[in-house]
Amino acid sequence: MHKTDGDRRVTRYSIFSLARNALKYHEDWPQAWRSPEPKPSYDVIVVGGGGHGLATAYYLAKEHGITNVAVLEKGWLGGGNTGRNTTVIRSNYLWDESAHLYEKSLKLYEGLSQDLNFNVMLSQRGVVNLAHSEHDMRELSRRVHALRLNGIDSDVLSREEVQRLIPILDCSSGARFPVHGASIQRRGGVARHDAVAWGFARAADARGVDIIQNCEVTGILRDGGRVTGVETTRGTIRANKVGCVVAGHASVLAAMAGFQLPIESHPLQAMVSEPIKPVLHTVVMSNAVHAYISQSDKGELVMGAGIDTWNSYAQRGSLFIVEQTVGAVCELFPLFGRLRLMRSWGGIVDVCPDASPIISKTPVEGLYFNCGWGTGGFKATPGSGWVFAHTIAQDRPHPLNAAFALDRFTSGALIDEHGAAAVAH
Amino acid sequence: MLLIACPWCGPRAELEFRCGGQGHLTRLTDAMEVSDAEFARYLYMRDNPKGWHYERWNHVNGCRRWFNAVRHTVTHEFHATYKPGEPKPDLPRS
Amino acid sequence: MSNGELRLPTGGRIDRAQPLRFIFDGAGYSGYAGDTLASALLANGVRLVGRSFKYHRPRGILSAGAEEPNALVELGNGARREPNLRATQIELHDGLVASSQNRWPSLDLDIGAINNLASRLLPSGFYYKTFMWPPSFWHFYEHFIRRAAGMGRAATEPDPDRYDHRYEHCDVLVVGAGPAGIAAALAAGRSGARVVLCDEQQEMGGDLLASMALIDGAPAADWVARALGELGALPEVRLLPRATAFGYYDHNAVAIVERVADHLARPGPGLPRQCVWHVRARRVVLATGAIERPLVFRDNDRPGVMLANAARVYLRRYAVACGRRAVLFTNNDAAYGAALDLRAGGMDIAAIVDLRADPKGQRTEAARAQGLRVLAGRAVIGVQGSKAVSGVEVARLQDDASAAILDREQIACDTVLMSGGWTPTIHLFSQSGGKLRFDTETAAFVPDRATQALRSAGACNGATRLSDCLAQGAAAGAAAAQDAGFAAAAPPLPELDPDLDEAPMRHLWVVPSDAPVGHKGKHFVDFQNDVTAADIRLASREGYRSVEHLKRYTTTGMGTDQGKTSNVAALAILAEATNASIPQVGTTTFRPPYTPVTMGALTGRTVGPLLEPARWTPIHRWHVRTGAVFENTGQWQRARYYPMAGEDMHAAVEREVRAARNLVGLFDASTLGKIDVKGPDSARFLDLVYTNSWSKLAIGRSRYGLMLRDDGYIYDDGVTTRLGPEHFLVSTTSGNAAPVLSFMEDLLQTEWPHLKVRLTSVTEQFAVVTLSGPMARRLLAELTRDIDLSPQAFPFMTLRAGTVAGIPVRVFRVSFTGDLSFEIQARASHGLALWHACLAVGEKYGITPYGLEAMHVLRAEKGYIIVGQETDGTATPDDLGMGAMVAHAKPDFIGKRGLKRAELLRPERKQLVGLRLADGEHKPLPEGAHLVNDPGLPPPMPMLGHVTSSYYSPTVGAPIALAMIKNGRARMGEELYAPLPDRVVRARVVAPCFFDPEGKRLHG
Amino acid sequence: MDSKGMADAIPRLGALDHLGLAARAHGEKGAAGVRLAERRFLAKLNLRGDPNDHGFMGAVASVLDGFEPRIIPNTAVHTGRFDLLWLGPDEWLVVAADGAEAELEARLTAAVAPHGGTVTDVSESRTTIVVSGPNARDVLAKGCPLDLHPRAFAAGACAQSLVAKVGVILHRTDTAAPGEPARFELHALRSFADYLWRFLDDAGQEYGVTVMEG
Ligand SMILES: Cc1cc2nc3c(=O)[nH]c(=O)nc-3n(C[C@H](O)[C@H](O)[C@H](O)COP(=O)(O)OP(=O)(O)OC[C@H]3O[C@@H](n4cnc5c(N)ncnc54)[C@H](O)[C@@H]3O)c2cc1C
Ligand SMILES: NC(=O)c1ccc[n+]([C@@H]2O[C@H](COP(=O)([O-])OP(=O)(O)OC[C@H]3O[C@@H](n4cnc5c(N)ncnc54)[C@H](O)[C@@H]3O)[C@@H](O)[C@H]2O)c1
Ligand SMILES: Cc1cc2nc3c(=O)[nH]c(=O)nc-3n(C[C@H](O)[C@H](O)[C@H](O)COP(=O)(O)O)c2cc1C
Ligand SMILES: [Zn+2]
Repeated sequence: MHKTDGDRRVTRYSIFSLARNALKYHEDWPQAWRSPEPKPSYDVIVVGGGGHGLATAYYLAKEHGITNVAVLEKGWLGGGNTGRNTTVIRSNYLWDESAHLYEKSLKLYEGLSQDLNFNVMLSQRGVVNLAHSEHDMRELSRRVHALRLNGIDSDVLSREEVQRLIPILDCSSGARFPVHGASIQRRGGVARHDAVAWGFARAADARGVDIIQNCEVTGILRDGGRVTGVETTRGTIRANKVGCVVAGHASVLAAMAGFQLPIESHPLQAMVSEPIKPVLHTVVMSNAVHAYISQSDKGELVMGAGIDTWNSYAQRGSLFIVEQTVGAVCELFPLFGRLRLMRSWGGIVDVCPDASPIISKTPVEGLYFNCGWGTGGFKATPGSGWVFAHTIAQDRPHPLNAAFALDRFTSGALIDEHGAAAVAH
Repeated sequence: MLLIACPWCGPRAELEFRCGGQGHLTRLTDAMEVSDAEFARYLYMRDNPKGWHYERWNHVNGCRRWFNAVRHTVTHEFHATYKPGEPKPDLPRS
Repeated sequence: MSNGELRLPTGGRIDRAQPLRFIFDGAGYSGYAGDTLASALLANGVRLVGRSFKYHRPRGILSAGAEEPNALVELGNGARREPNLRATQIELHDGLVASSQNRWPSLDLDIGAINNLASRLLPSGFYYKTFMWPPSFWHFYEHFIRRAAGMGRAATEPDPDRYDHRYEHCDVLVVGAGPAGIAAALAAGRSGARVVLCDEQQEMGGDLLASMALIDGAPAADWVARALGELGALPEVRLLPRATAFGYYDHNAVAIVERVADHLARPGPGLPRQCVWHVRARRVVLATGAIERPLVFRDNDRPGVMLANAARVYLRRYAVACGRRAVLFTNNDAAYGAALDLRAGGMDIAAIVDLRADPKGQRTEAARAQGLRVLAGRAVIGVQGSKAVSGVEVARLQDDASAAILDREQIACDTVLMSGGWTPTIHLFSQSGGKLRFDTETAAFVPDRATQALRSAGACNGATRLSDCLAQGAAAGAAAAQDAGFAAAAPPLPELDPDLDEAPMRHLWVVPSDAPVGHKGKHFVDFQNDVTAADIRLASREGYRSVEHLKRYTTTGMGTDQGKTSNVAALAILAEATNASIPQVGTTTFRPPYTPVTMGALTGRTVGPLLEPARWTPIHRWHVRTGAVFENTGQWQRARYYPMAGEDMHAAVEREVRAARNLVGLFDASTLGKIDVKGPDSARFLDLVYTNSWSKLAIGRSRYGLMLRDDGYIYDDGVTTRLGPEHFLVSTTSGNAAPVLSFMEDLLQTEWPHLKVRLTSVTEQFAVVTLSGPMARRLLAELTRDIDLSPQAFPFMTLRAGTVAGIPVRVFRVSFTGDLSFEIQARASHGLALWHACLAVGEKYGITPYGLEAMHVLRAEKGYIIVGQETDGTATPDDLGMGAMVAHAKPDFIGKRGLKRAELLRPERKQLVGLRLADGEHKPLPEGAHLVNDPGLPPPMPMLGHVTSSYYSPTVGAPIALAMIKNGRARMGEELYAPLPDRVVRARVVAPCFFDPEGKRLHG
Repeated sequence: MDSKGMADAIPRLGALDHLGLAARAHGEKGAAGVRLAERRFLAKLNLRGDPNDHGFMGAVASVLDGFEPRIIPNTAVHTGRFDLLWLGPDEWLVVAADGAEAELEARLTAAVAPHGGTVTDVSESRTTIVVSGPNARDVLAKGCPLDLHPRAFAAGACAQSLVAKVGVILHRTDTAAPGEPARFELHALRSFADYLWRFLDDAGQEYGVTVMEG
């Protein structure tokens, strides 16, 4: 049952292996991933051990047969935005380019637990976007119509249907921002964020990828216009292809390679209430009242906010954003007033002017960037890794990410998703 | 919850302000002559340092004046706030 | 045990003159004013108060404060039900109703306890390893997992209580009112500085309230009372009891939640339930004390196992014995003091089990001298009893502390008091960005370098002795006040008992038992989340070795107590398992809130009607009286339509549109943004911000303008009028009034400071009433004598000043309906009078007020765009057929360069067109519907564009629509299809103007 | 536009008239900790000009009883007839009695225009809510992030800030004479006045609220 490969031992996870290990007091489980010393060189270096970086490495190995890959992570894997996001997954984006990319990701999510042999607890409980005005309804309807023609499930709900679906939501007409209706993507939902990182890490490791934590990239080595490797806190590591997937730190890495990105880093906060017995069974978002919320399988309400307007690399933000978010949640769900906030935290998000990502070659040959996911890239994790692996392996974008190249800022062909991205998620 | 010293009104709560992003950017006067790439740099490429940052703020809920600031993007410490037109202060060491 | 049995006859700080009744799990009990729910339950002999999260193990009260992980209860009923409150922090009041949670059917008999039996199958992270097959079944499994989720239950109705926020500024904020905090506040307060002293407990004094120490020869509590008396009398000192500092933010902003009325059975009128104080302090002194640590031994979670110091607190403050016969289990000296206190209070101390082989020192000696049985070099290797402790098993430790099976001894007891050392309460320090240092001696993280203007003093700073706490507090308080500019001095130390010396502790992070850890019974580290020592070792074995991975994989420290009692032990066990030191392992991040804060308090007063200002026009009153249906547009509430009896929206809108087309309509246009532009460079400035030219606009004339962003896309539009050579009145869309002004100010202040232009918002200075329709002129003529309304004297796009109905006004001949229109601008306070005057005179002309909806239909019939509806931030003037409005010859204007980019010049861009539906289609297309060439294709279908506006047009007698369609202007006459969920609609592309394309009506 | 003459006979609607404050108003102060009043229709002019230009400063003084605009931020001048509030480095608010705006605007404009100054009538844009009483500061602290302690916000101080979700120009108008309670005038945009009033009224309940004549 144990597959051994050097110091790599993999046990397939299942109810049977769990029971078998229970008999041994769980003292025989192997490591989920190794912690190898970095080799002097690799075929591909992926900088950033968040979900996107790990997925990139996994798909490089799985889809392109490139296994001599290192993922370099300055801290602990999954400790960036992957470990601090509110886990909302959906593909209901307005423009065709985004809809197709996020839908690819959602499809991958739908088989991910089995593919990775790690339960990422994808819970397709539905994502509801509330409309509080005629203008909201119009925007939402435009998006739903486009999605349907793109073959992505999406429906408009009337106020009555919303109320039936979410009985504790205040749908009364007396509300300051009364609910007019909503859109719903029933295949949307949440997944366990840490499990996504860990699952990709374990599966990538099993295919031979070296995951190297506590290894910060401090310089990008170039020879003429070509990348040749990276400088790290654990020494120089060579590679002719380097993919940077460092979310909030994208500009820092770009500066190391000598160029600028159309990106600014902002704190984005999220928070959880104390755990309570389940009362909310869908994900609810409201751009106008400005908050979104779901209830985790452990019972906490997971709530998300907007960004602080200033640039920051500190994973913290201002209290009034938390207060504003909590206030919005209480406005939508007035019976939550007596619940209590248990923890709030922040991440550093990389925001593009058009609220769409960059998955692109760069001015430096062999150097690729995948960034700009801002407030909403968790849902894209598998898809982003999948297209980025393709981009790196083939040195050209996959049709799904061709439109997300850096040159769109020069041509002006931006993919403005502010409406669909709206209140950060 | 920053405390921001408006160069005119003095220290005030963050609530009264809005951040306007990178400071000391000036509109291209020769915009029509520059290439698309240069124009894109002006429109979209931004300093986004991990450390001291020259940026601009507007005292929207106060005197409505725009001003410049040097703030650290990790500690959030303000090194200086100053009026438009005043020279860029040197960055503190560290 | 019968009621009240464990309450001592005398002593404590409770008010025996005020007995209180309360209910727990349906049974009635009594307590006293000054009790917490926990002390009252203990006094009544109630031990079992809850069930644990995962295994549903019986749990009792562990602590006496904010760190409590076990004793979580639900308070109240219905709308006021509040889950997960710590019994140790609930102040008792008469009639209080509490119940246990996470158990079914009852606390005593809980079916969920099955999980405890199956616990071998439920180690940390088990869910990641299973429930994967068949793939579609996770939803099914999740259903059951969710059933087990959560602890307490949410209320069932909206929270009826009010909450508050408050801003506070001070020179020195002192958090924590133990000896250190009080000394700090005294030192600072005496200097005249503005001081705030807050403490989360109902009574200030901290540890001194339970202390046997003498200060100045009197009980410590007397010193507290005197100090508080002095502080209370200082005018610039504010004392905030029941106030938890829960967050330390940037630039010395500290958030405090005050429980204003929770302890009152009947709160006074107008009193908020809780208030969040936003304190901005020039200096902060943290004096938050320390939390005692449990020891990790087998079945250390049984009801009756408590922290030693908590037992002392219950005894001294509440006059409650936590049990009759206790075994103390310790690794340090402090427990000896507690043991003596407890014995003095009447508890039977069966033994002190000390992990240290040879404890020496004054405290130990004193205990021995008083005849206490000290079992040195031994450990409690297991606890007997399940719903209550019945005894312990004690054994001598091997030298290497492996398995302990020597000299086993059973000791009967009903209480086990553990003392594993102290963890300084560094949460706020750490939140502030302060760096920590690990002190090996006490195995604790203590403050090292602060990064904000703060100081730590007392036990939170690693001090253990009272003298040190007082001295540090006084010094910190004085220094803080000095920093804030006051002449402060640290007061001299009061007279204290001589300090006792203390012997070193012994750190044994997992106390062995007679079987390998994890094989028999459970060694709990995190009581609330049911994390055991075995779980931590498993996680590290599986590679979750970063402390952050450990936390997330096992959920250690992720409960409502945020690991206050478990943190250090978890780190230490991980460190051992990974052969690292504790500082190498590091701590997880401390985050706000320090203890959970109600969402109501965080929201504050701005809920419901105060959530957001509702802005009304000066004519709003009339709309309300007339029964208008309103629409929220941003903060504005605007009349959408005015239904008459029996009318639905469609009928009302149709009537309003017909009246405005055929007779005369009346519209409240007051919300449009208005910016007064003055100064010699005004025209130059407008030339720069608009695409069109203004320099040659004659005085008294108006022009429609388009404003772009730098990237070339449309930002705003509106009519601007020249009022004088150096004076313009700009109008903006309602929603953009403030942003446009700010955009213009930005340019003026930072890009073109040399331009002499001044901008002032006058949006609210004026009410605007629009008369539109063929009868408008005749009607208006009746109301004005001083304005010549003839088309020759007052042509389209001009302005006249004068009076209407005696009201001084400006009249603009502009139109957004495509009909003859007059926009009348009056001072805001005259708006309603003007409206009434128009209505009165207009009656004979069939005047009909029309709302936003009819206005939309009217303008769509004419093909006028609305920014934000036809445009979405990606439209250029040319896309909208307004290319002619761009004065390319101007040397510069905002957006000029942007327009020249490839994407904006691309053929095939979406362009504004009109749509007419196939004959027989009476229902307008839904706005947002997309159009395709071939509806027969499978998705993803190539889409051509979407409907931006769509209405039934009474004027045309059919549905009309505006749409943005790829290459639309080249498609005139083409048939396109809108595939809707239930049908496909055929539409023909037409020019985007359905009414009076020549503009006869407009100019007439 | 001339607001004089015939217009005097036209009924005017104040920003808070729908609240029926006049009917609720008490002459006596009672035990309430917070007193609220609306001062309707005060004349308010936005004045802009260069404070370094003596000509401009002198021109203003020539119209405003000999007082120059303050150049010290966050302070106001009270001339007896006019209040002159600092709003920004080249911007002030002139407050005068109801009806004074037209004439004042004309006179001020005539005086300052040659020196590049401008005047804009904003009388109708804002109304004025007066908060006074022993708990005036407490009730404001529930919504206003400014430090209103007498050490930080002395008599005569003025500032622009927020109260709850409303932008206000805040002016402390008491003289700090012994025994005289604090008094603040809040100039708020007309359409926000209802919200501001309701907020203050609601937040003041804890101390008791009396409505006063404006
Ligand atoms: C509060 C919050 C809520 C969110 N909610 C949602 C949501 O509900 N739904 C959704 O879809 N998205 C959400 N997001 C966004 C989402 O989390 C991110 O887009 C996504 O996780 C990005 O993944 P990543 O792997 O690119 O980045 P990360 O997970 O941040 O990984 C980047 C990694 O790069 C490492 N790194 C940085 N610099 C270096 C260096 N020099 N050397 C080595 N390593 C380096 C970092 O340590 C980090 O681990 C949210 C984000 C936040 C902060
Ligand atoms: N080894 C030790 O550290 C140790 C052991 C036993 C007793 N003591 C004794 O404990 C005392 C320590 O004095 P001290 O003044 O440092 O601490 P303290 O425990 O006496 O007082 C701390 C106070 O801070 C309050 N507090 C904590 N966090 C708070 C927050 N976030 N917001 C508001 N209030 C908060 C607590 O309610 C408490 O009243 C001394 O008497 C000392 O001898 C120390
Ligand atoms: C979806 C989600 C759920 C969370 N649930 C909890 C929780 O139940 N308890 C808790 O203490 N923290 C919870 N957290 C927050 C983490 O403790 C932590 O704050 C977050 O991952 C950011 O890391 P940091 O605070 O260490 O910087 C949750 C985080 C996420 C993203
Ligand atoms: Zn200012």
